[in-house]
Amino acid sequence: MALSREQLAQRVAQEMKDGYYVNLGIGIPTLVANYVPEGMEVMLQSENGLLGMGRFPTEDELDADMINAGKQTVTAINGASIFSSAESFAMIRGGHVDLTVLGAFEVDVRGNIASYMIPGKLIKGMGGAMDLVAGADNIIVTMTHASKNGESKLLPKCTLPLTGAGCIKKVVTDLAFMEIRNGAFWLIERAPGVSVQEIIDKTAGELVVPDVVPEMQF
Amino acid sequence: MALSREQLAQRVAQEMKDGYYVNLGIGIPTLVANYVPEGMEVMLQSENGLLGMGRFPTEDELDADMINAGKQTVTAINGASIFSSAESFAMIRGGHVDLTVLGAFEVDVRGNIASYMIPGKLIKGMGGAMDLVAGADNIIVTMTHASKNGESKLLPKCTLPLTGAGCIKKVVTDLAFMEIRNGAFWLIERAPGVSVQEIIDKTAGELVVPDVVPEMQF
Amino acid sequence: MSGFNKLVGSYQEAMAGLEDGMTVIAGGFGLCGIPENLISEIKNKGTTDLTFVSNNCGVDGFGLGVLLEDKQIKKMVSSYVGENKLFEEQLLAGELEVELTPQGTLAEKMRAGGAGIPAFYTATGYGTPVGEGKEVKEFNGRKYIMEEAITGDFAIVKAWKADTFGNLVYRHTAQNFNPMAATAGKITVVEVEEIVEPGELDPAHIHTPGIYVDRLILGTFEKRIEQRTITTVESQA
Amino acid sequence: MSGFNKLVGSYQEAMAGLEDGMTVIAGGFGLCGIPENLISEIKNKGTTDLTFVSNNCGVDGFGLGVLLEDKQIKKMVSSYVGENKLFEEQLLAGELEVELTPQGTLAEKMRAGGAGIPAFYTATGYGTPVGEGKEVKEFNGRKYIMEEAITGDFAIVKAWKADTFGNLVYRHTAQNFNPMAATAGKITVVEVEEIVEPGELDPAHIHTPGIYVDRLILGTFEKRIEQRTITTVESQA
Repeated sequence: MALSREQLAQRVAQEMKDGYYVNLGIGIPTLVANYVPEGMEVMLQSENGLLGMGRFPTEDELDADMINAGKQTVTAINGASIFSSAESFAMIRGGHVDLTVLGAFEVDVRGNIASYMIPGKLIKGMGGAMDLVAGADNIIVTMTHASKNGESKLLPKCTLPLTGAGCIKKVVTDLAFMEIRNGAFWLIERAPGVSVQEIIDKTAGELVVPDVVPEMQF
Repeated sequence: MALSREQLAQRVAQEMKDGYYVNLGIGIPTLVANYVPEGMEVMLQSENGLLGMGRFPTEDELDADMINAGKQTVTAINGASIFSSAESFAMIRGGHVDLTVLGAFEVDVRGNIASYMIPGKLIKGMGGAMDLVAGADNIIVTMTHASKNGESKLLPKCTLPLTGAGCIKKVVTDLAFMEIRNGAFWLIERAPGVSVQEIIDKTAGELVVPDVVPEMQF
Repeated sequence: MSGFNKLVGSYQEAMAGLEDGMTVIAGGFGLCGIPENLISEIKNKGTTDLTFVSNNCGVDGFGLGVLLEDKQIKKMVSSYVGENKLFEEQLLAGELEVELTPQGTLAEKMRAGGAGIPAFYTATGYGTPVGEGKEVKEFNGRKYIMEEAITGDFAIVKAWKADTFGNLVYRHTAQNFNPMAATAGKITVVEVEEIVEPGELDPAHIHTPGIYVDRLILGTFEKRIEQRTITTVESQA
Repeated sequence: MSGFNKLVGSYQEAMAGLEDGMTVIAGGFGLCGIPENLISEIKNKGTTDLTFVSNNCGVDGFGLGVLLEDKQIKKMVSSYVGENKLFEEQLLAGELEVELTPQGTLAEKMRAGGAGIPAFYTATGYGTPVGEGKEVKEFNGRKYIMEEAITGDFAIVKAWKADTFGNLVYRHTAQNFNPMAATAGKITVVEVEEIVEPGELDPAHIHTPGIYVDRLILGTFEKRIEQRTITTVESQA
């Protein structure tokens, strides 16, 4: 069965390591923070200018001057630092963030990602996504494997305007965990109960399937 | 009579305006701080990372962590700020310092300045001088008009490696105050008791001399 | 002798000299740390054909959004403009121009503008619509695009505390784009919540040295919250 | 679980992995804010053929100057190297290479290295020996040269206080080149005068966020003064 949003976040969280500085995008990526493995510490970077983002505030703690990149009110953990957006993106662009998790509309076999613009619909803007995908070495894209009407989001070539070129190496969808190498998606794990055939059917880009595809473990 | 070092500094100080942020180089320029006209406030920038440099410390105030760009122990005034050298040169390069005063070996009619290197002798380095002359709109060069053996330092073309190209507009020497425009030195004032002829004799680059050359007023 | 006292007496004085067609760089991220009252003053003043450089364009009825009501904005240079119906309408009607700029590139373009760096290279946007028409150069086997600096006729900034010399301290994440904006205006105008005497702020804690600040005014702020997210006692347990 | 605790137990551990031929970026200006003990450790370790990127090269017998004694430095990238006889001797004997870099350009090259900006343009050095062989580009009628970023295999940094996460605060003008150096090392090693628990430093007062710091060690410092200039009671009067 396809993963729930929570399971997706949980699988992504398994890619974290102790001591990782992590930037989580809006949506499913934000949920990843709830599934940091026991005994492991990670620190959340928010690109508006906060390293060490904490939980949402209580009513008493609520402060308009304390928000994250999603414009949500947040708190800071002990040991946090707060800085300008130029410093924040120096950190991101300079490759100091260990892991970036973000959503996408499309990903292709060359590691291209499209996530910010659907021509014809309104252009909202890329925010920090272009900097994040250009700056991070270790990026995980999370999304549904196919759109609601069944169209694959894992393509031979992205059709939408790109957020970044050749920068994506790992994709976790509701059906599978894949790596992108040598111009193909490499199937690494499948969601529990999901058949390899379903993944093949819903992957438009070239998919390399090993003899054995283990199920994700939770 | 040629100006003393103190008089030179005093004449340069007359070019300051209330509210100026000023960077003073090592040597005579440093002395300028002693002659800020009465009732006028200027703030000294030191390029290692201090805005609002104060006097030297007393024995009790002495602190190895509090130095100026000449590596001298100093204090900070009330309202000072301390920052990194990158921020300091952002300030300088970005043209936010109102006046820069520095010494030179040679200046020429194109506004070129040579101040950091005498080939054959040891190369000590340019420190912040190249950034200062490139970043400031308003630069005053202070130096003796001629070397000890009488060679003019105001040339048709600098002979030494340049610190900056086409950036000097004002020169105050022990003999004269000159502006550089249209490929010539323009004689504005002469030191008290110094003849126009002496200035002409000691200026190798083209010198434009008006009918009347007033003496400097102190 | 005014010396280094940057205080002005009114918001009119704070924005004096702003003219139609000028470029204004504004601090703030979303509705956090925005110069609310300086924006209101621009609305009152009625200046038009303005280009704004700001990460966002506020929301309908607050922040830079209020300047859309009388079509005072000709062009926005922003990374994200999706919180605003009027913006959408004017954009689709061709009444408003938008130059989408990645957030980090935007921050760096402002910093570069203030720091005398006319252009820099970044991998951000290479191979995307942002990179189109821009010079590409390879360094260590990777391709980068050249991005040029931004400066403004005015910069409008919101800080928390200032001394009268214009030394600024920002509060929490209301810092965001404000420090870079402050460096990049020909005239930098700052509104703050508290003004103290020189010497009261620790020189090591100043985020923006006063050299960047031309005019300073004391304001009161609504500080509207865009996404009010709360931990309840139950959810904490 | 080590998590974000950056503390190491010894200077040997702090500089572990430094090898002959590597590039080291060092904070400090003159003898102010220099990583004294990390430099001593490099001397003890005997690593050679090193390239140092540092505004100065210390003095005879102190700071980076001590690494000249056993000819451990192959090349210096500095803005000013005039305080050092041994340096002069080795330079004239062709035993030492020097790349003179304007002070502001040097600071910006370090920052660029840490910030993922491979190159930037500056007017500094155009038309001088520094500009020779460098790409020239015109912006708004003025000519600028392209300067490339600097990164190091190691960065060695001196801060005042740190928390165990590696968040750093510098003291007075001992800040100087240290914040940029901290961002530009593949491995950044920091020595400090005091270590506190996370939460004890105000998040808004941190000069270098811990993300840049790999190793942290508590040291004791001589803090030698290069130019001891004093106001006496008489001169004050």
